[in-house]
Order: sequence, then structure tokens, then C-alpha cells
Amino acid sequence: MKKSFFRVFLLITAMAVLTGGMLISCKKEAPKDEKAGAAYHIGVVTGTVSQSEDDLRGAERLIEEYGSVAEGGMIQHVTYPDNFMQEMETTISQIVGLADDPMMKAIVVNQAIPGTTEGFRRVKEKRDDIILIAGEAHEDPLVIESAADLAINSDFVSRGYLIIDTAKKLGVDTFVHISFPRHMSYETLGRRRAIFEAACKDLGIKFVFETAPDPTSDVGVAGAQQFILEKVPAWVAKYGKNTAFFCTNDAHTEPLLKQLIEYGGYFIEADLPSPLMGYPGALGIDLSAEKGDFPAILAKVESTIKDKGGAGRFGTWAYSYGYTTTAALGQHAMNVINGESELLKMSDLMKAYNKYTPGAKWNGGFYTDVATGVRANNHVLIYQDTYMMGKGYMGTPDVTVPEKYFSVK
Amino acid sequence: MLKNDKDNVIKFLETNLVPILFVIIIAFALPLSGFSVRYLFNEIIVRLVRNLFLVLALLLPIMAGMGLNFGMVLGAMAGEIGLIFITDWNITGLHGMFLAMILSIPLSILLGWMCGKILNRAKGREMVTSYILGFFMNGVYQLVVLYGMGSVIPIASDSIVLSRGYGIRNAVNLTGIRQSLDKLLPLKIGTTLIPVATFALIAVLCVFIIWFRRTKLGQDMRAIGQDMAVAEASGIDVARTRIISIIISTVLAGFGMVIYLQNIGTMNTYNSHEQVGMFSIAALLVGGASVNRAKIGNAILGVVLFHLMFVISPMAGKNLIGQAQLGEYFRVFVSYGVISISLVLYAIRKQRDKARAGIALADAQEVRD
Amino acid sequence: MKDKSPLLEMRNISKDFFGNSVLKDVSFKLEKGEILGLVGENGAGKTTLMKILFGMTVIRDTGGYSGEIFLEGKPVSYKTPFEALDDGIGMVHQEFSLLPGFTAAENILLNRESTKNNFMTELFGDRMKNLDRKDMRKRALKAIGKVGVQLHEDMLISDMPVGHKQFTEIARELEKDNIKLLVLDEPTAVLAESEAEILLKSMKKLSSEGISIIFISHRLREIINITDKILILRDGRIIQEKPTSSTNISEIAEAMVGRELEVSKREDVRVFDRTFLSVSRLWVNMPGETVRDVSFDVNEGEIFGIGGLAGQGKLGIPNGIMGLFPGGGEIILDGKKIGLNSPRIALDSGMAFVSEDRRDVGLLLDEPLDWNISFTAMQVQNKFLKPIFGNLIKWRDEKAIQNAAKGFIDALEIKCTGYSQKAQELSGGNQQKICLAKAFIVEPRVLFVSEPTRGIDVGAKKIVLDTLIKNNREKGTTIIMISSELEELRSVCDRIAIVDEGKIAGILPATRPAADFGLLMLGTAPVSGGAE
Amino acid sequence: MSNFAITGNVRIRRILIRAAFILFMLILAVFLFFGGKAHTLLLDNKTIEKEGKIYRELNVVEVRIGSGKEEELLKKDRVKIDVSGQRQVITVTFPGDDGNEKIIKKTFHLKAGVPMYLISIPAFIAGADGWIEPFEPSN
Repeated sequence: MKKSFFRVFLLITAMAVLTGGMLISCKKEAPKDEKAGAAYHIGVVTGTVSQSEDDLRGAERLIEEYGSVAEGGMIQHVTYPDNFMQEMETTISQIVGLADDPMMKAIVVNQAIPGTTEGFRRVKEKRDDIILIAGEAHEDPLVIESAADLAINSDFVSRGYLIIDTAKKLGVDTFVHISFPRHMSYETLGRRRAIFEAACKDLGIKFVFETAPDPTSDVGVAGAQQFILEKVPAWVAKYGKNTAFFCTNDAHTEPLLKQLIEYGGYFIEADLPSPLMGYPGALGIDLSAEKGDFPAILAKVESTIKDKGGAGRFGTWAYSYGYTTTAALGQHAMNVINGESELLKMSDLMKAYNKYTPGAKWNGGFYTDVATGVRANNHVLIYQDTYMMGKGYMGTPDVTVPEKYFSVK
Repeated sequence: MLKNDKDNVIKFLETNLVPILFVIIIAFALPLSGFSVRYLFNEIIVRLVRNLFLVLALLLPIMAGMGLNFGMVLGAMAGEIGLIFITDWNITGLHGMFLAMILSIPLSILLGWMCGKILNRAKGREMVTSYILGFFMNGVYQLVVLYGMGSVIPIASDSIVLSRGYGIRNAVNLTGIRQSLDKLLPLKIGTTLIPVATFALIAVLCVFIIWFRRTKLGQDMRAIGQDMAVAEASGIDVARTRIISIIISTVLAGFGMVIYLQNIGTMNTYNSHEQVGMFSIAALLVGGASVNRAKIGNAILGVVLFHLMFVISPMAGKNLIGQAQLGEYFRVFVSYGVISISLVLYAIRKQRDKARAGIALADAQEVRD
Repeated sequence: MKDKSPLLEMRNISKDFFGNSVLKDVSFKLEKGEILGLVGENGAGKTTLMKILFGMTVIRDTGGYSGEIFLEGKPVSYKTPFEALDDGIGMVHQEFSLLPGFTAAENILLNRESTKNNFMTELFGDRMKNLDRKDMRKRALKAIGKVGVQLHEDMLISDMPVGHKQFTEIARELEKDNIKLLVLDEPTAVLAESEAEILLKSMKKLSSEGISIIFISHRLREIINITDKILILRDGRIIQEKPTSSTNISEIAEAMVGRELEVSKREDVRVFDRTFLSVSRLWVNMPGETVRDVSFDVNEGEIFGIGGLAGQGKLGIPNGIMGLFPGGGEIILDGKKIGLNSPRIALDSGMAFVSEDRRDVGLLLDEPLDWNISFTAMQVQNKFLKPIFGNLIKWRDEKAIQNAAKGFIDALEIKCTGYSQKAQELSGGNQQKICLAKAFIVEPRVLFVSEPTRGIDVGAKKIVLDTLIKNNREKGTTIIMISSELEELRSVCDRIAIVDEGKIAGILPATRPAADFGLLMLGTAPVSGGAE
Repeated sequence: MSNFAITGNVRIRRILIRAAFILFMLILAVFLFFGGKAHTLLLDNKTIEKEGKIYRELNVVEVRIGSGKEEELLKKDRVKIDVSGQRQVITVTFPGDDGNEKIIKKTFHLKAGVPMYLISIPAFIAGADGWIEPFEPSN
């Protein structure tokens, strides 16, 4: 009995391996000729449509331009799991798996969810020639800096000042920050709030903190949105129409915008600014025809806002941060490999970003650890020019952020 | 005789349908994924190092007839709490790893004892009870770690406490003990690093399990696993023995989690343990084990097959369908689908075994002719 | 002094379960080395008596017992079976309590394994001791030797033939070195003749070594051959206590069945000329009622009885034929072969079944009576359905259902408030009548009725049985009735088959004396001749 | 029959052995705690003033802690190193006044309660007392 067990098992395994092997050999031969076109490959890891659509569209943009590896192009695009917090193993092996391709020269992960650092470490151990770039790092700055060759985050420090500064320029006298305890326990969000508060004080704007329900709690997304819908008119009445609102949660953004258009008040930019963030839902417009074409999207959103009397009160980044970051980091990696750019040179990085955001300017700086005062040379914080609907770019990249805000905690 | 051979083959196919199914799917997905043998070999080694200890922790309760111990999640939590402490105290290297293991023991014993007590009240429904218990304890764990740590339980390190002063951060970086065991006795085969020390530790566990089976306690567990009533009638303290089996499993799961995380190097404080139970159990089932029968071989085969599937299916799916995210969906579909199949097959097999008694009856009749 | 007192004495033992008396004033003595045969029908009180002796918790949970037990002159009252075991009383149960995945040796020494110390015992206690396989093998072999059989100690129980399992169980009891009294509950029931022979021989040997044995069996021949004394229980009382030498099989059989004086109520012997249902080589895998190899023919219009002791397989026959439990063999109804393992096929071919399991299988307890009565007919035969829109939709014909229900309520004298009463509100007897009505309404060609009078009172019994006869006589329905009560079968049936160990032990006309059936039930070959 | 009755002697022996085992685990835990305790060392190559004395920064200096990687510090550099264990050896290689390489090796102890130390290389080379000091990150 025991023997027959092994005999049958061996037989099946052997058969399986044989068929597998045959398929491998067949497959290996075919694409070789096509591949000749691409000199090297770039690996891109993003979330799926259900997790973070913009990131994924950025990767598709790259594929459109440079072709996918399967078709002899340069871009090898994979996704990390939807429930990435639980399935870290898969994230790691997805990243490490890219390094298995001998032609792989750079890996871009956007967003760099937990597990990216470990994936990068493992790639480094084997292939230290691969350039590793983390977009919108979730892990602690010091952690991701230790493994990535270049890490990018949205500049929560500068924006902490610039959003208030922009509001001031628009004549706002009160700034309402809507969030909840869980978000305030995030290092970046908590610190940005502190900077908001300090900047408001310095610029003479009243800072108000309002709490809204956490959509991941028992009230759910619907309950949290309902709360915002009901609360905003009261807030506008209480603080006046010269009030700018800001919320940290994506789910809150849509009802907030909807009510602000109706009842008045300002919205400088979202936590993760994009013309697609909140606006399509709040305005009830269909943007499927404009998919991926951000100038067109912006134009449509802007005209709708103007029609509804919101000109000059609603802002965003003209190009989605997630979309641009995926595409720009891929482009930047290529520039570096081609010898056209230097990896850690800010102007070269901006060159890549600007390619995908014609008209919008970017700025940024290196990340400085508040605790030790050490400036990381491979961690860049960036931000895009704020675009106010009906008003145009606000020129935030040209504003100098006073030094003191970099040490606010 | 011929009939007998045929029966054996059918029986073999039936009992090993899941691993065979996996081998076949992998055989087709492997070339599609386009990964090199070297990478896959490396990946299998890594997965074995990470997961095998956890999977082996499941064996004892199965032996004691308590089914698949979803309650191992409790042990994983205990291991994580040990890791939080050593990270806070900044204990690094092997020292830190073993200290985390020692710290997890009392907690594992407590949680295991509690779990065992509850499962004794839910005889026959152990699996679903332990599954729900895992959820329940996850809530308690979150309460302790998110609110208790830093306020009631002193945590000093800024790098793991949220800046609000209490609660542990979402992700704890385990650089201090990262791969400290794996790299203790490195052996390089080609480009693949074989973590000899970790394998040695796993081997020790295997030896322990084999040895344990031969002890009086092991014998009692086997007896209970086969028939609780008979064991009870012979004077074995069934309730106590079952609790002991769960405690041992929980403690081992705690160790396993420490080994798992020292390999990964980052701990998702609130999520790392969540899937550990599910994936370990899935791996064991894929290895051909069933709810009442599992061997060390099943664990090893299971880890290899299950994780190989996890490694290759996203790429295979992508190459098959042409879109990256569909690869991810394909992975989820295939992996979880096969787990469901293996559970369903188990139920069918159980029914089939019942029917076999009838077939034996019919056979007995024929022989007499 | 001590030598004078018997090994075991039970004095004036009485026991009732919630007012239902099962043992009345039972007293007996058992000497050292004596073999006592304990016989009686199912429910005579044998098992309860032994449960009392062993201090099974079920006895205490149901209010304890009255009377005294003496072991070697000392009064004892065990609270758990383990106390009895410690005093050297061992029992081999009818159902095997063996672990299928363990070897014979492991089972024999279950929880009494030989162990060796190792360093872990100092830390984690004695249960971390290693098993001493060598010593265990030795001890097991010794115990097997006591039984006097060839039994491989390393053989898995699941690979063993039934007989070997039985020997393993006995060896387990004998392995205890203080064993004084061995209770064997139907040990030969599962054994082949040659195996039984070996067992009986070893029992003799044990008794000569001074071990007393209480031997419970329904194989009277074995009882006669081996015992020193025979105790016959009926309805909780000792009917007869005699040395074996002064009695014989038929005396025992009569004492057991206890109705030797009753004259058969059936005078008419009906003659049939056409075989209607032919069952051959039927096996059914029904837990506890396994049917092994059953063949019989039933004539058209006959009432055919199937009797036998509980657990011998008589219930498995209708359940198997009706497809409720997996089975095999050949069923030919009116010249047509009927497939097995599908209740639907069985119903479609015109067979109906009134199950012994009224509450679980027979009735929809939460539904009204008319719905209960008409349900099967509607499902299987599309009765009581009005076609609407040219057969597109079928509508329940409430009126017809209610009329039919009313008819049966009257005919069967069902005591109820009306056809809309819920089935669960009726008494057991009336529920049984509903079950019959439900079967009658489909007008079956063959009707299986299983334990129709179980759990209902005497008056209701008569009505139920009369109803069956009436249906048989008026509609000509062929009825196969399965019952544990021989008298009931004899009063209704034309012929009666007795099932023993999953096989037909014999088929006799109902007019034969009760003792003949009793002997068949007890596994004794049918007595020759005596046709009346 | 296996005999599981535990006589008094055995019981006492077992209690002792178990107590010893638990004690051993505790001692092991303490040993692991101190042996694995990690400290952060900030190697600083800046001009500092201590008790009135000025220690000048070096143009280039190589520092190694234990058997770790050799760190090259240029002027005004501050490097962060993580070490584990309380007993550490520091090896500093620098060009001496005569142009030849000089090596200074020294063993030092770290306190378990202090997570971070600042080591001033210029002070170390000069043999000043306060070359190693606990460092409080400026939070």
C-alpha cells in the first residue's frame, strides 16, 4: 500500500513536470526574437483597480508608451494583493519575483505598502544592480530609506504650510480640519495637522478641529458620509462662508465637496489630490470617456464647478498624484539607466514628473528626520502646484516654506 | 488481486486528490509564469523556512482529534507580543529572537488553556469554535496593543509607539532580529541561501513530534483522536489531554510566528497573525492532510505546493490573461478555490468511507458464492 | 468465613426509570469460578442489571437503585465503572469499545501501557514517559494466551475480522491481573461457529482458574453447553434460576418468551398463488441494523411479518428496500426489477413505507393533518393538484385534500380537533394512524410498516393492527410488517420471517407455536417438523 | 500495570527540578536581555569643546566597532551605528602627526538603560574622559 502510494505519486509528479517542462521549452523559444527590441526591463508594482486605480492607470500609461515585457516591451507590471496588510508574503515575493528576470534593471513600487522594504532588501541581496524606487511609502521613513534607492512621499510638511498659505491668499479666515483618532495616530497625518495649526496661528487664521466618524468603524462608509452631509451646512453657518475645509479621509471628501458647492466655503485640496478625488461623485459627472486624460478631466470638472458657482473656491492637483508618481518614477528610472539623469538629483526627478504633467509645476525637498535632524538624501517629499478651479495654478512651488515648520511636531 | 490493486489506486487518488490537483495546476502554471528554476527553488526554501514551523504546530491537535486548530492564531499573537517587547527593549539578534520566544510561552500557555477549555465545551465543533475564538481574541489583542501598550504596559521606544503616546504602530520594523536565525549558519547553493540553523530548529520540532507520539501522553492523544468515548471509558482524562494538546500547539505556534517574522523582517502589528491560521491550515490540507489525519510529510509537501502556487499564480495569471491585476485575482481564485475543494473533498471522502462499509458488505456476499 | 461467601451476590435489586419499573426484586448468587448464563428477551432487564453492578452513571442519574450488592461478602456500591474495574470486575460490551487505528496490543493495554522514564518526566510529569513497546508486546501476548487464541498483537483493529476484535476485548479484560469476574455481553453474536467454539473453550479454562463469568447470550445452545447455572429474566423479574444440568433448551425458550400458553389467534390459513415481491441477496448498511444477506418472497395480498431481536437487521430490510440507507441486491416487484438506493424509485414503483421513526421521517410535525396525509401523494403521484392555465401551474386542491383527510380521520378513528390540527399535538397512537393514512392515500401495491405499535397504548395498538388488516382485506394491499413483538406479528401476519444476524433464520407460518419463533430468534437451528 | 503513584521523594525531587528549570529559563531570559540589548552609537567627527579644551575634528578617520563594518568619517560627519551587547570594542584608525597610520583600540561598557551614546572621535583620540556620553535625541 505504502509502496503503491509512492509509485503513483511519483508517476503523477513526473507526468506533471514533463508536461510543464515541455510547455516551458515551447514558451521560452517563441518570445526570444521579439524581446530583442528592449535593452532592459522595468518592473512596476501597483495595487489593483479596487485598491488604488490611479496607481494602476499610471502603470498602464507606461505600458502604452514602452510596451509590456510579454509583448517585447520594457514594462513588467504586477500587482500586490488587495488585502496587503495580511498577505505581506505575497507582496514580498511579487517584488522579489521581478528580480528573477536577468534583464530587470529597476523596480518601482507605488504605493510602497508594508513589505516593500523587505522585498527591496531581498532584491538587494541578490541583484544590487537593480534600482529600487518606492512611491508613496507607507512604512516609516527611516525604514524605507534603509532599503530603497529612492523613496517618494507627498510632502506633508510643506503642504502643511502651503495649504494654509493658499487659503490666506484666497481670503479665508477660518480653517476646519476634519478627521478622527485613528488617522491622527498616523505619524504623517498627525504631524501635518500640527503644522496646519502652527501656520494658521502665524498667518492669522482660526484653526478648528472637527471630528467625524471613522468609515472603517461600525458606522461604515455610508454612516460617515451621512454625518458629513448633515454636518457641513451647520459648520458653514457656524464658521461663515470664508472658511476652508480639509479632511484626511477619502470617503469624507465626496460628501464634503457636494455640500460645500451648495452651501459655500472653500476646499483648497484633498489629502491625496486629484481631479478624480471626490469631484466626479460630488458633481455627478461621468468621466469614463476621459479615462486617463487628465487635462480633459480637469476641464470637465472645472466647467461643472463654474456652472455651479464654485469658481475660485475649489482646488486640486491638476494631475493625479498616484497616476503621475507611477508613471514618473518609471520614466525617471529609465532616464537614470540610460544615463540621462542622476537618480538622486532633484531636477532630474522633476523632469520625469513634468513629462506627465504638462503645465503643472512640482516642487519638493529631501526628508529630514525630526528626532535626529538627519537629512536623508534618498527620500524625497514632493508636491504639485495647487490648481484652483476657475482661477488656475496658485504657484505654490514658488512659495518658500519657512524653515521653522520643518521642525514642528 | 487485480481488483485489489485497482481499489488501492482509486483509494490513493481519493485520499491524495488535493495534492495531485495542485501538482497538475502548478505544472501548467509553472511554464506560464516564466520564472527561473533558481528563483523558484530559492522561493520554496524561503517559504519552508517561514511557514513550516507554523504548519507543524497544527499536528498535535489533529492527532488528538480536535481537527484543524484555527486557534493557533492565539499563539501567533503571543509570539507577536513577545516581539513587540524585545523591539521595545531593543534586544537584537538571536538573543532577541529567543527572548521573544520565551516571553511568548506564558502567554501562549494561558491562551491555549483558555482555548482548550472552551473547545472542550464545544466537542465536535472544534474547528468553527476555534476559528471564531481567533476573531474574538483578535479583538482583545487589538485592545491590548492599541490601547494598553504605552499606557498600562510601559513601552518606551518611540519607533514603535504611536506619537500620541500609547498604542503600537501599524508596522513594527524588526531589523534587530531580521533573519538572525536564518543567517546563523548560512549555506550557499548556487545563489540560494539555505538557512541551515532554521532548518535545524524545524528538524528538532519534527523529532519532538515523532518522539512525542511515542510517549504516554502522545498515545493518549492518539486514543482520544480515534474515539473519545473509548478513551474516556479506559480512564484517560480526555478533557485535560485535549487542553494539553491545544496548549502545546499554541506554544509552538508562538515560536513559529517568531520564526516567521524574523524571516520577514517587518511585522504588521494588527494583521500579521490574521492570515497565519488560514494559510497554515490551507497548506496542510494541500499537503494531503485531512481533518483527522496529518503527518509531517503532509506539512512539508503542503508548504511547498501551496506557496509555490502563491508564487507563480499571479505571474501565470498575468501572462495568461495579459493584465497584471487579473493575475492577482487569478491567484486568489485558484488558491482559495483549491482550499474550498479540499474541504469539500474531505466531506465527500468521509461519506464515501461510510459507503465503503456497505461495499464491504456486498463484497462479503460475493465471496461466499 | 470469607471462603463461604459467594464471589458476587445481588440481593433484591429493583430499578425504575421515572416510574417505569425495569427490574423487580432480582436476587442471585455467583460462586467463584462459576459461569452464570443470563438470558432474556430484549428489554427484559439484563443490561440494566449489569449497569447497576458496574455503577454506570446513568443509573445514578436516573435515581439510583434499591437493593444490595456484595462482592466476596463485602457490600459494594460503585459510583463509576472504574471503581468496579479496580475491584476486579471486567466487562466486554456488545458494542466494541476498541480503537480501530490501534494495534491489538495497544488496545489491550489502553491506558495501562508499560512506560519508561526519560528526562522529560521530571519536568512535565509521568505522562511524558516513553512507551515500552517491548514490554507491552509481552504483556499483550500473555493476555492473548489466556484467551487461548491465535491473535497477532501488532495487527490493527481495523484490519481484523470481527471475531478477533471480540478476542481483543476479552484479552483486555484478562490483562488486568486482579480480574475476578468477567461479564460477557453477547460475546458470540459476532463470531463464526469455530471462533465461538474457541471462546467457549477459553471461558471454561478461565473458570477453572477461578474467574467467575456472567455470560449474556441468546444462543441457548451455548448457554446450555457452558454455563453452570442459568438465570432467566423476563419483564424485570427472575422467571427461572436453575442449574444448567436440570433444564433444556425448549424450557428456557418458553420461559423467556413466556407466552407458551397463549393460543395463536389465527385460525385461518390463507393460501396465495402469486409471488408479488421477490427480494434476493439484499444487503443494507444501516448502522445498528445491518442486513447481510436476505432473500424472501412475498405473495400478492399477503401480510408478511418480519421479526427478530433488536439490532439483528430486521429494520434494515424495509429501510434498505425503500432506499433510505445504502444497500444492494435484487428487488423484483410484479416481475419488474426495482432499483435500490433511491426513495423516489421505490415510491414510484408503488411501494410505501411507514417508518419506525415517526417523528423524524414520518411526519411534518408543524403542519396540519390534511397536509401531512396528502403530502406524499401530492409529491409522488400528483394527486390533489388542479392544473391551471393548461397544466402550466398546478394548484393545490384544498377541498379534495380536506375531504380525503376527513375520510381517514373517521375511518381510522383519529382523535383530533379536525384536519387543521398540527401533527405534533396528537398522541403517539394517533400520530401513527396519520402515518398509516398517509401511506394508504397513495394506494400502494406494497406497504412496509415498521414497528407500527411502538410506543402506543394497548387500545390504539388494536386499532392500528385492525386498520392494517382491514386495508389488506378490502383493498388487497400486500403488507410487510416489521415488529419486535412476536405476538403482534402472529396475530396479523400470514407468514413470519425471523431475522438473525442480518440474515433470515427461517420463515414459518404464523400458526406455528411461539416457541418455534423464539428458537429461531435465539440463533438455534429451527426445530424439526412440528407443522400444525 | 504501570504504576503512576508518585512517592514523596519523587515529588520533592520533581518540584526541585521544575523550580530549577523555571529559574534556568528566567536566568536565560535575563542573559538574553542583556546580551542582546542593542545600543545606538553616534560616531561624531566634529570639533567640540569639553571642559575648556578644544578637540579638533579630523579630516578623515576610520572607525570600527567590534567586528562590524569599518566606517570612514570625513570632517563634520556623524554616523549612526547599531550594536548589540554591553561590552564593545572600538578601533580607530587615523593618520598620526607623523603621517603614519595610528590605531587605537579600546574596550568599553554600555549601560542597559541608555539606548543611545554619542562618541566623539576627536576626544577619543585625545584620550579625554568624556569621549563617550549618553545621547538624548532631541524630541
